Amino acid sequence: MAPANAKALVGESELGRAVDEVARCTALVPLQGNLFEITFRSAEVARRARPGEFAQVEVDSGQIPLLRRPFSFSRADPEAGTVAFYLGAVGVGSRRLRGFAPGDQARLLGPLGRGFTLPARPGRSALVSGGLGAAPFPLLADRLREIGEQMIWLNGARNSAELYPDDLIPPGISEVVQFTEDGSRGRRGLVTAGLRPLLSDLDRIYVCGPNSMLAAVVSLIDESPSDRADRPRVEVSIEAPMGCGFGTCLGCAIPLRPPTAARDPVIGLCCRQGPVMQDSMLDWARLRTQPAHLE
Amino acid sequence: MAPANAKALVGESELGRAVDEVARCTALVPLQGNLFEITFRSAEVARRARPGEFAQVEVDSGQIPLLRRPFSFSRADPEAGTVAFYLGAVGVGSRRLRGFAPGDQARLLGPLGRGFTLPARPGRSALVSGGLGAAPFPLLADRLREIGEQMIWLNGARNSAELYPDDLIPPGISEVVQFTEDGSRGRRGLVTAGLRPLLSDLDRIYVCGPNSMLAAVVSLIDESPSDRADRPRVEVSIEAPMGCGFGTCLGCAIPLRPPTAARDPVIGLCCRQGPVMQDSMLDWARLRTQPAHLE
Amino acid sequence: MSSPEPAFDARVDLGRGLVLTNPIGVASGTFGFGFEVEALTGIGHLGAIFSKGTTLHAREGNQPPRIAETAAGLLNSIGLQNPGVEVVVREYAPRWATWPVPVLVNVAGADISEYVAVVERLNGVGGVAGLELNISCPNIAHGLDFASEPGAAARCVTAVRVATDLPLVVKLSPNVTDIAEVARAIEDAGADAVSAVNTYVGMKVSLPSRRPVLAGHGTGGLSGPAIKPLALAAVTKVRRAVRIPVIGIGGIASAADALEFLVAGADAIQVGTANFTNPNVSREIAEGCRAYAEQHGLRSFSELRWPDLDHPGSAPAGSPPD
Amino acid sequence: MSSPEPAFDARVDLGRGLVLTNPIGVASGTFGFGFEVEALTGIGHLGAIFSKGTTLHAREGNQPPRIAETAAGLLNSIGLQNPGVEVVVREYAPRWATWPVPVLVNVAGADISEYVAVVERLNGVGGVAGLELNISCPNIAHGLDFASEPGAAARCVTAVRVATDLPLVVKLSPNVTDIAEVARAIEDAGADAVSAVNTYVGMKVSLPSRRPVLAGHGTGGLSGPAIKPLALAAVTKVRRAVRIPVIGIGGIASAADALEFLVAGADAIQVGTANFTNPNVSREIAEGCRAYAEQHGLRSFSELRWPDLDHPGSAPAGSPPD
Ligand SMILES: Cc1cc2nc3c(=O)[nH]c(=O)nc-3n(C[C@H](O)[C@H](O)[C@H](O)COP(=O)(O)OP(=O)(O)OC[C@H]3O[C@@H](n4cnc5c(N)ncnc54)[C@H](O)[C@@H]3O)c2cc1C
Ligand SMILES: Cc1cc2nc3c(=O)[nH]c(=O)nc-3n(C[C@H](O)[C@H](O)[C@H](O)COP(=O)(O)OP(=O)(O)OC[C@H]3O[C@@H](n4cnc5c(N)ncnc54)[C@H](O)[C@@H]3O)c2cc1C
Ligand SMILES: Cc1cc2nc3c(=O)[nH]c(=O)nc-3n(C[C@H](O)[C@H](O)[C@H](O)COP(=O)(O)O)c2cc1C
Ligand SMILES: Cc1cc2nc3c(=O)[nH]c(=O)nc-3n(C[C@H](O)[C@H](O)[C@H](O)COP(=O)(O)O)c2cc1C
Ligand code: FES
Ligand code: FES
Repeated sequence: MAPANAKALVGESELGRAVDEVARCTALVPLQGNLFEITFRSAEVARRARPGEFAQVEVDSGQIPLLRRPFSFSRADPEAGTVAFYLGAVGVGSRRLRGFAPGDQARLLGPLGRGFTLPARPGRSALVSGGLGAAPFPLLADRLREIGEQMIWLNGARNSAELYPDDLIPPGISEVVQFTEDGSRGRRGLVTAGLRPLLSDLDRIYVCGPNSMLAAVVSLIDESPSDRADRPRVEVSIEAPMGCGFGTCLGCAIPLRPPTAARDPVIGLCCRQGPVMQDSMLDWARLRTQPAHLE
Repeated sequence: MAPANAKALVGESELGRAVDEVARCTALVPLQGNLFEITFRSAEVARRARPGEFAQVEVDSGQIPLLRRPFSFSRADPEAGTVAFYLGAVGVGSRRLRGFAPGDQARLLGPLGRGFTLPARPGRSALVSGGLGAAPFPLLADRLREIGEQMIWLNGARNSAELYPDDLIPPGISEVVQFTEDGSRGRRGLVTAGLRPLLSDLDRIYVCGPNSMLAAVVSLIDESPSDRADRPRVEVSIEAPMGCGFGTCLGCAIPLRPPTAARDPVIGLCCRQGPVMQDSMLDWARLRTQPAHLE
Repeated sequence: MSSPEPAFDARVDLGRGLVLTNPIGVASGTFGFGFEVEALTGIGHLGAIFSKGTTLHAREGNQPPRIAETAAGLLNSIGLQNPGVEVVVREYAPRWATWPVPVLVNVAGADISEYVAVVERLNGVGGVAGLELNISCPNIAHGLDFASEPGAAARCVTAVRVATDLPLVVKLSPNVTDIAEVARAIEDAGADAVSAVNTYVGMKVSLPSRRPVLAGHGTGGLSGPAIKPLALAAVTKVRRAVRIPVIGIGGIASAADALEFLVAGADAIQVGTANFTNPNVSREIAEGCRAYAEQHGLRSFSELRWPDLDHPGSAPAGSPPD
Repeated sequence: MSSPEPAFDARVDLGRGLVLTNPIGVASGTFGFGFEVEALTGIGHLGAIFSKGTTLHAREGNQPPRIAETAAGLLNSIGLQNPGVEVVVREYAPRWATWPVPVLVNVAGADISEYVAVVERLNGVGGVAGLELNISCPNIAHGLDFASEPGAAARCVTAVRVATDLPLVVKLSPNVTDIAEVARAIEDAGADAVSAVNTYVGMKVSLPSRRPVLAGHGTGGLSGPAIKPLALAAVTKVRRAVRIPVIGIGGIASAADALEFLVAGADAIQVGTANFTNPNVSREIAEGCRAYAEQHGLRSFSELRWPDLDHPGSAPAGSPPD
């Protein structure tokens, strides 16, 4: 039996669109806490970037850190030829980028992966983010606005220091609701609480955040009584450690829900079949039990 | 038989004078070619630094390059609390330092090693440098001037791009003669040609440059007819790859001239018994045959 | 008539008619089955492609997390995820047959019969230019890898040699006391070339969770610049032990790295982990090596070899570390 | 009366009465005989000092160049330069006797009789708190290190054990197929503890000169952050194989690194190459580990150990790298 992902290995995604470009930093905007937004001039990548896709960013031309880092496009301006990433300085790579100044260079390989599906006809969407998971939503909101989608953004974080700043949120979103677990800004509690009452009115839900938060959102939706036909389409952007970003290392394995009753668990690649996937493709039971040190 | 350096391992040099200090870059002056002078504020090191001694400079707090780099003090201003190094950007460490800006920090461990001997009574000295070997001479010249020494500086290099710049040479040197191998500045040829006619008038010769150049200078002196009593004192600053800089790694081995007729070659440590040594202590035959890739 | 200055010849003869146009290959497991990089940046510059490890049946591989970064290194525990030899033969090989670059299939198995079965399925398949045997696999019968004991290695290679006329490269594990001894056994068993080295067994620990980062037993294989000095020493040992071509692998990320392996005794090299960080790296290396050869007036890369190595079979006592 | 919360206890018992005040030691060959760092920054914070390898007679060591840097690593080929056991006993030990930190003398030899002779000279010498046997030395009689074969290792350790009642740590070489097997043989031969690991055989090549950078055969021992993942895996294997204390060594440069080795099964650790780049590093590590223990309410560092390891003797099959 060939595994479900055998096809993926033969290139079902569009790697031909990706370019490896030397990009020049044009702006670094420090935000609260360890957060920042970094902008690069990278004409070809900017022209091709779609919401939910990512770039592999070379943070050092030396050997530490060895690997490039995956970051979702947070903004893309094809005219200006720029892309922006929204980051937290959480480790060696992101801290290195935090030290960038305009003029500094880095290679960007992208766009990579599968992004969010844009609807054929406008409807109602919820954008649900946890912490740094807000990253891809400004670009997604731009593209949804262009097709006339009605959007609500449930923007959650542990505390106000980790919350995506209101003033960076692009126009055209009918409502932005903030949640913090400690109540230090907006409503106290989890985004799931805000999502529950909206469920029946939504056509689509886009979710991005730590895998545990994605699991919580998907549980909520699954447990909410609804007509199967009515169920909004749910797309989650998931995370996995990435070696290459383009399907050769097999390092970014994620547990897929077996399409058949086959006994063996099925493995997919986050960088080719994801990072954005329909919730129904993933094996949430196994995702939930992933070791905590990945988050 | 205990080797000649057994004593050295029990700390004959003055490690107690060294401090490990976080230093802040105060100036980086680009010179011609890949040359530059970098100044650090490092009050304790500056107060203690003597000519010919060196500091182990941490060029990266990460792991590449792993080791600190040894650089001779080129200037030291105890009042201002600053030390300056004269460098070529030749490899990973020196290129990293070339990218420093005022405000950037690095740890300096120093002063280390044995420096040049300052004479008790003033006399006549020649300072003989090859390429980057000019580094320790500004500080040496300052100290020699203070005691009224009469100095001539034979400043050589392969070409003008590698020559220590005239305008950095401190005052008080009666004559500065430049030599380039290709004749692109000053006299065409090697510093040895300039040294030969001076030999009989000199009390001291201080030499710094690639080990092969030191060997050539020492050969010249050895081969020049002279009264043994008349022979000027010759001190050379030699180079060896350094692991620690303070005598624990035993990596900076240099071949010493056996003090007795013992058959076994004798090994010394550049960082403890050097880097400045009297020419007579070294086994020049073996130094000359060291692999070229060390230079 | 005076003949013209002989031109530079980059070719490498791996035996049984397999002649690479240049010594730069890409390592198994770091280039998939070639299709991703073909789509991204192209493959025409390569001397050879070594496929992801292929087993008789499809394998899901290990549970995540499967990779972790270390100082100048990468740990992996992929678990030989692959679609099985049938998919390789039916779907991949026909596409390889149209490529200008030979593809060698890296073969793995749980026991000798599995190796033989995979190899037999690959015999005569268009697009399959040769085999690379990964014998650092768990030997279910004996508990140790085939690659960690000369006798076991020889048995495995002999069985495969009988089963195929394809050019046969055998890949050495560095996790052994005496790699030279294993290499000699493999040469004697009929391999056309050896490749060295596979990854080094390593572990990364997560202090917050007080356990290894990688799933399962927590160990993985270390690759990348960190292992380059170890791999260079291993290649030198192997070079002194055998007469067949040696393909050097381990931490190669630049043309200078590749040339250093040629100095150390390799006839060809494979670029591994560096493919992940720069999909153009193998092209840059191939071009850089060629430029070096031209600048230095080489007629063949073999001129780079450290002369001390040219005493096959004469392994020196070697002074071990302090 | 309710007894107070038991306090944190950092001590480590290496056996035969040698109890370290904390698990942080410094590795042989990276701290000389202790005098340089004593002069520079002090030694009072250390749990133990392991001296430079000491032989019966003075040794000049190898020709330069002796060290070379690699990616996150250091290669060395010092050649056991040391003044000989006589100088150690007469000049160094009396000074050690005044120190608050136990010094273990690292002992090397060309054959078993040399090991025994050095050890006998050290018996009963004030200031010598114990021995660390470096058995990764060239065994002139058999061509391989004592550390690379369980039988040879056992013979060497047995001979030394008979000759001394000093606490006896035996240092393992990682350049072997099965380090667990060697560790078991050493435990059975009467060692009080094992330390793991010594350096990995490596080589750096100079492309301009088309030969290795290091003199002689060009190989050296690799140390530093590059080997940390390899050493962690080795320590885990050894931990599962023996019941005596395990001292972890390899690339430790921070308190987090040290604690990771404790998670991986070490009872104590040694800081090596990092001493060269920061003479204060062992103090920073000792203080950092203590601070961690307090912040996390540990009563003993052994609480950090990965629970999976607590099955001595039960080495898992282990999935080897791809
Ligand atoms: C497809 C994809 C898209 C991504 N997009 C973004 C993005 O737009 N913005 C962004 O900030 N991150 C994003 N990430 C996560 C990002 O790639 C990692 O945070 C990054 O690799 C960390 O690199 P580092 O070198 O800074 O940290 P490392 O040094 O590699 O890790 C340091 C420590 O931080 C922890 N850590 C890693 N990631 C996170 C995290 N996200 N939050 C908290 N702790 C973490 C690690 O477990 C580790 O303990 C994305 C990941 C994927 C797979
Ligand atoms: C006691 C002592 C004092 C020194 N003082 C000075 C000083 O004041 N100024 C100074 O510039 N250097 C000085 N050096 C030399 C300096 O330490 C080395 O050049 C330095 O370590 C190079 O580090 P890197 O990381 O830049 O080069 P690496 O990356 O370590 O080496 C890169 C390449 O450059 C070559 N190389 C190394 N040193 C030199 C050199 N000096 N010239 C040309 N090529 C070289 C190496 O062989 C190697 O191939 C001193 C050395 C010693 C032992
Ligand atoms: C993610 C990954 C997967 C690998 N898979 C295989 C494999 O399937 N078969 C094999 O023989 N070697 C495999 N290897 C080992 C490489 O082919 C190579 O020997 C090793 O990575 C050392 O080279 P490098 O340092 O250049 O990466 C793999 C290596 C990595 C990093
Ligand atoms: C320069 C140098 C000299 C060494 N000398 C010895 C020695 O004499 N005896 C010994 O047992 N180990 C010796 N070692 C090995 C270290 O003790 C240690 O096992 C090894 O370096 C790994 O630890 P690290 O990565 O922290 O350096 C030496 C290591 C270095 C770098
Ligand atoms: S990151 Fe390499 S396969 Fe997905
Ligand atoms: S540099 Fe370490 S002993 Fe001299």
